[in-house]
Amino acid sequence: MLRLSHLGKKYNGLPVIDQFDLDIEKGSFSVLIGPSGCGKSTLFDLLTGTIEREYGTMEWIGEAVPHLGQIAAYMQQKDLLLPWLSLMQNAMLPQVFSKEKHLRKNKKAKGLFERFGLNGFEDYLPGAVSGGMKQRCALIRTLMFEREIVLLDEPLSALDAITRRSLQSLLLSLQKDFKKTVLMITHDIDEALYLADTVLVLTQAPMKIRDRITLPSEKPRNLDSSEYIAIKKRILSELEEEMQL
Amino acid sequence: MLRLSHLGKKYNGLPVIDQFDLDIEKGSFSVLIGPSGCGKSTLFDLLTGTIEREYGTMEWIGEAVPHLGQIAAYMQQKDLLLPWLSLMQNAMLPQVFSKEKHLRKNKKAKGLFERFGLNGFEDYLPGAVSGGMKQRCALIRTLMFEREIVLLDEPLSALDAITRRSLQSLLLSLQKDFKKTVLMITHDIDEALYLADTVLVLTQAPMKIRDRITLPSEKPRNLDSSEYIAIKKRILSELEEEMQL
Amino acid sequence: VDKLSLMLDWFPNIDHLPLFVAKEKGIFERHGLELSILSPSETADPLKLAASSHIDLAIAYEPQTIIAASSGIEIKGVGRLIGHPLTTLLFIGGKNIEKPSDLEGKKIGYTVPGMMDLLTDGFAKENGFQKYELINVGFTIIPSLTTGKVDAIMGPYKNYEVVELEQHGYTPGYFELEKYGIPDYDELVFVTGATTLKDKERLIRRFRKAIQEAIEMTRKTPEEALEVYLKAVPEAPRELETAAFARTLDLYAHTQDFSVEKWQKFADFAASIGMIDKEVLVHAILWNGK
Amino acid sequence: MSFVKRTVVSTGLLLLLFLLWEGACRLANIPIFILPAPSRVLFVAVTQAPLLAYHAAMTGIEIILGIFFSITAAIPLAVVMFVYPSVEQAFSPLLVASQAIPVFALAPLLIVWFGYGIWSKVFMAAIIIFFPIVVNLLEGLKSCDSDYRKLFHLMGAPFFQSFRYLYWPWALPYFLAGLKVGVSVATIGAVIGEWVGAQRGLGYLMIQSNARLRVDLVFASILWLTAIGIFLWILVGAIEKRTLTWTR
Amino acid sequence: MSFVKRTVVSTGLLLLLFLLWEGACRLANIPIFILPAPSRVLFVAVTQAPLLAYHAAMTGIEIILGIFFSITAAIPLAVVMFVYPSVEQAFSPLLVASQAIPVFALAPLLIVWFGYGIWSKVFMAAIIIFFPIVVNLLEGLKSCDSDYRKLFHLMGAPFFQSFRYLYWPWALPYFLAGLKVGVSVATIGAVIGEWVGAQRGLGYLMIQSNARLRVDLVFASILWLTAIGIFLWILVGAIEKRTLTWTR
Ligand SMILES: Nc1ncnc2c1ncn2[C@@H]1O[C@H](COP(=O)(O)OP(=O)(O)OP(=O)(O)O)[C@@H](O)[C@H]1O
Ligand SMILES: Nc1ncnc2c1ncn2[C@@H]1O[C@H](COP(=O)(O)OP(=O)(O)OP(=O)(O)O)[C@@H](O)[C@H]1O
Ligand SMILES: [Mg+2]
Ligand SMILES: [Mg+2]
Repeated sequence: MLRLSHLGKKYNGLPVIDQFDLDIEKGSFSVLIGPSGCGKSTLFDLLTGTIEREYGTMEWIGEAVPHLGQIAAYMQQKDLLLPWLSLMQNAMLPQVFSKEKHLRKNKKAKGLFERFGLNGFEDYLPGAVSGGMKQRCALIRTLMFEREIVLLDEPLSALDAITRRSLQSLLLSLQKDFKKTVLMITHDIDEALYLADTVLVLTQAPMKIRDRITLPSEKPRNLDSSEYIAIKKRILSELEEEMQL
Repeated sequence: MLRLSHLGKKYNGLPVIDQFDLDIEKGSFSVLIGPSGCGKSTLFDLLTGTIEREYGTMEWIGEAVPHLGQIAAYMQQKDLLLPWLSLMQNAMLPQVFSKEKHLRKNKKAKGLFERFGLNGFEDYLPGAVSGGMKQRCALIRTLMFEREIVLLDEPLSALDAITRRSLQSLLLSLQKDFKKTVLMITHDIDEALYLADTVLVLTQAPMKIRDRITLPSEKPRNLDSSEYIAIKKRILSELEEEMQL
Repeated sequence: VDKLSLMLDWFPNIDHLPLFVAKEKGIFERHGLELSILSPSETADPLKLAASSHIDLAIAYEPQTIIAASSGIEIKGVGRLIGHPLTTLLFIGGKNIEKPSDLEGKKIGYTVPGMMDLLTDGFAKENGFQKYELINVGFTIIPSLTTGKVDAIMGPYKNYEVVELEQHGYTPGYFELEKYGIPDYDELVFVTGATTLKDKERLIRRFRKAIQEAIEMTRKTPEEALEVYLKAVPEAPRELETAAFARTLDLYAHTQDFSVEKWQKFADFAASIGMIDKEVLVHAILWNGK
Repeated sequence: MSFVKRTVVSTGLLLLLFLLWEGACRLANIPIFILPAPSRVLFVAVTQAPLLAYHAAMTGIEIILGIFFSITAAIPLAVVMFVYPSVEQAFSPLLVASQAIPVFALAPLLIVWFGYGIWSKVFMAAIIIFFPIVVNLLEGLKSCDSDYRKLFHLMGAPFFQSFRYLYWPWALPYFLAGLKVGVSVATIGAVIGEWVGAQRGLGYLMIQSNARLRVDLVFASILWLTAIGIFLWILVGAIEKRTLTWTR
Repeated sequence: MSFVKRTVVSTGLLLLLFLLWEGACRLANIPIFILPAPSRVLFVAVTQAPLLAYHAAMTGIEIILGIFFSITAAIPLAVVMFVYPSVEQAFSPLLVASQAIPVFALAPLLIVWFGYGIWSKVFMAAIIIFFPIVVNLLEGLKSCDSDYRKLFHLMGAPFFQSFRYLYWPWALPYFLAGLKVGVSVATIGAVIGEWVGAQRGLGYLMIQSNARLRVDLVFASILWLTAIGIFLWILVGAIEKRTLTWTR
């Protein structure tokens, strides 16, 4: 279990995240939804130690950890591909740094390229592919980490509906097969409802959890059912309220 | 009227855009939808002369033009904010370069910051705001141009549902009030249906127009009506077919 | 054969001709010596390196040697190459400078700060002029003179820059220091470090013999000596060097033995013009083969 | 590492180096007229402070003027070379040549042009400082991302505005790197300039001391010169900190 | 502008400059020992080619070795200074000092350490080349975007790998700018080095010729030296084109 208590971070004296508490079940898929600029990316940065928190504690499986830097794989909102490496080299970076045997991972990367519709582009430099392709490559790189927690910051925002849907199911199956604990930020409520075990609706900065919606465990889901339409409406109206404050 | 004939662009000998024809009504709102990597951004780059086309011609209001560089305002997929200028300075760049009187534009920018939910962040550097805020700032900058055509490459992809909706209506009113010709790329079919006069569904690279859907002129629209749901299904299935080729 | 290394005071020039004659004509060889000749980066280097035993022999100037001795550097003069001052106060002739007092109110350049400027002061005092402007021209001697930026320069050699001026079509004029109240001194001498002298006394003695023989041979067959030199130093321009040689021939030392009296006179003069702070007793630094 | 701790460590390191040098001088018995021990250099640098300060003031002024003029010349030249590649092609051989010319070849010319005053020294220093600044600035301008360039082109930005808002800030870190090199080599530039025609300045003092075999004074001059260099270096570092605020 | 057109324009510009120089020499009647006309320099550079080539070969080798050693030393030093700011603090004064030392202060020491062979010259050249490379590389490393740094930290990249995949490519344009400055100043570096007791080399030839007022030969040597410099400059430019493929 991942437990955050009283997490906090200020920028220029203004709190962006303040007394933030959160419990996440190991092996669950949680999705964070919140207004733009509310502090979601900042939260992930705190979790991974990318920026230092000012106060608060983190526990992972009952043990206090300074941060999740070495436990979690993190896909940031920017793609952060290295412009001098090809897509394949970029995706294989985590493998370069690990001490495990390579062959298996090589195969894994090739498989992912295929499933992500990037086959044929392995040797392209990031500068020579489209925005969506860069995003997919960054996602592959994140999946190449073999870590227990996966943090995804708007991983599919630049993709068309079909590619997005196919990658959503891929994410689902990866999470199920490998029992990863996934935290994902998205602005797409359908996506949240399709993937999440738990949806966390966040407030404006200073960010708090406004609503915590536990979804039924059936997957894949039929989002056209009235149950989900009701939840979608609820999230939308909550967000709307947030924006009006 | 904007008329493109036989436009073409190859990368490494492979055509990305090939014999592309398109007619756009002056003052209309057209939305391009297509698979990731099909060549949408490349098309916009060709239109603005950001990259050189290999063949084809462009006409604007009956006159052949080399490109739309000086006629169109272009918001690229990357935000391209200058890291050393504050959000307000970034947004005011087009004004710095124009020879018109400034006061009015200054007000306009302030108004846009307000409506985009960026008030209070005028003096922040781009490095100190969230992804969605950067995108909004880039959009403001594009709107600060006073040009007849507006090209928008996924302008709202990083925004939450509510902000996105409010900016959508803003875009609509801007287009209506100032009679701009807008071309916009998006992956969000609802967005397309909400905004567009014409939706252009594109094929995989080499990019062609697969379907051209002219929507009823009523705006704002109720997307829950069966008419729109049918159109949405149609677009989805077309995209799906494209992905399977 | 025994090896000796020697560092010149500057790049090889006509003043060093006897060394090349001795080397090429096998005189060193006959004395059981093999001499390697090196050029320095700067005129003060050879003395420093000799004093610290990094080379065996160095060519130095008498004023420099006295300055070194005064500042406690253990250096020994062991032989002579040029027995009189070459340094002159050079000017372009036909411009109303006939006698030293004509320099009153003129701009006088000098080559080496800390030495030639003091020498100029001494020269002025001896010759009774007071007002003049001193300018450090470094080694841009001919350009400074010919463009009229200075009226005269202290430091050029009478067998060298004088000839160069002539070759560029100017009439040179110069005052020889020893004729205008500055004590006579040995322009170029061989020096060595005190410890080197102890260790290699025998070799150095042989070196003195050899160099004197070479000087004599040069005097006897000057044309041949010049040819030997020009062959050994191919970059030397023939015309200039030939003209310079004619003026140098008489100046090569007639004996390797130092005149303690002459040296002491110059050392006292150096102290009087402030070139050295501590007085020097020259017999302690001169070695005449005993 | 905190600032204080870092300073302590770095001071310790420096001290260690000086001790090694001192030890080497004493143990290997290196004579003072070849390499004076640091203690000796320090002693002279302090006891002769008035003399050194007198000369350093002159050299300092030359350096400042040299830096000023070379920046003034470097920025427009780099910009012109950037805008017109043919000018770059024509001038880069000359620039490289300017680095290959030793003082003595230039000295007569400098004297004819500038006389013996301060300007020949300033020119000499400027020539040396100029080069790293031009090269770095040019490289910096060239490194400007093409997406941004196109954006400015699309915005119809006139060149001066593009320069001000895009190219200059973009090339600034390069420019400052060049300036760091420049202010450091400015020291030797001024010294070299002073070998001809100077009556005052650390370079003058150095040759004078060298001719009189006062090598400790030569090194004390180097110490003072280094102090000027380090001062300017730190200054550029401070400018860097103040202007490149967006990089962190 | 096409490559051909650019070359024509730049050649024209260069020719114009030479004509101006030639004209100035002739009209103002500048004596040959102050500034030889370019026609004269060219004439000597060609007719004395064997002599010049003989000396240039030596200088060329010194330059190459100097560049080699300074790169070899600069990269690790810059990296260590980057990783340990205290080392940077301790060493940057020394670096600045290294640029403030005139040859004559160093020459005796170099002779004591390295003797009269090629190594004292190589060392002198290396000291001069070294500096811009270290400074630029360090600035380049420091300019590395913190988002990427954090990414590598999160990926658990060991330092060597981070260096190879992130820092080095990031700093490469800076390094190459420094190298461009370096190879150009290498020419004067080797020349200055040759003042330390050389028997051969363009620097040696230059002082010799200068002392003998063969100023045309001095300038012919400078011309040859410049040719070496430009060759290296173009080489670095070509390396830049080949390695920085991702910047366009
Ligand atoms: N370096 C910084 N200095 C000051 N304020 C900052 C800095 N970084 C982030 N902020 C502020 O923190 C807030 C939250 O930013 P964050 O990137 O976490 O938002 P977000 O929820 O990820 O938004 P989005 O959905 O748009 O990506 C923003 O208001 C932003 O201005
Ligand atoms: N410089 C380049 N060199 C080679 N191929 C390129 C280059 N730029 C783009 N391409 C190729 O052109 C194709 C179209 O790219 P483009 O950016 O136009 O896609 P897009 O439709 O905007 O996709 P997305 O929705 O992901 O942004 C891609 O397959 C890409 O690999
Ligand atoms: Mg974010
Ligand atoms: Mg795109």
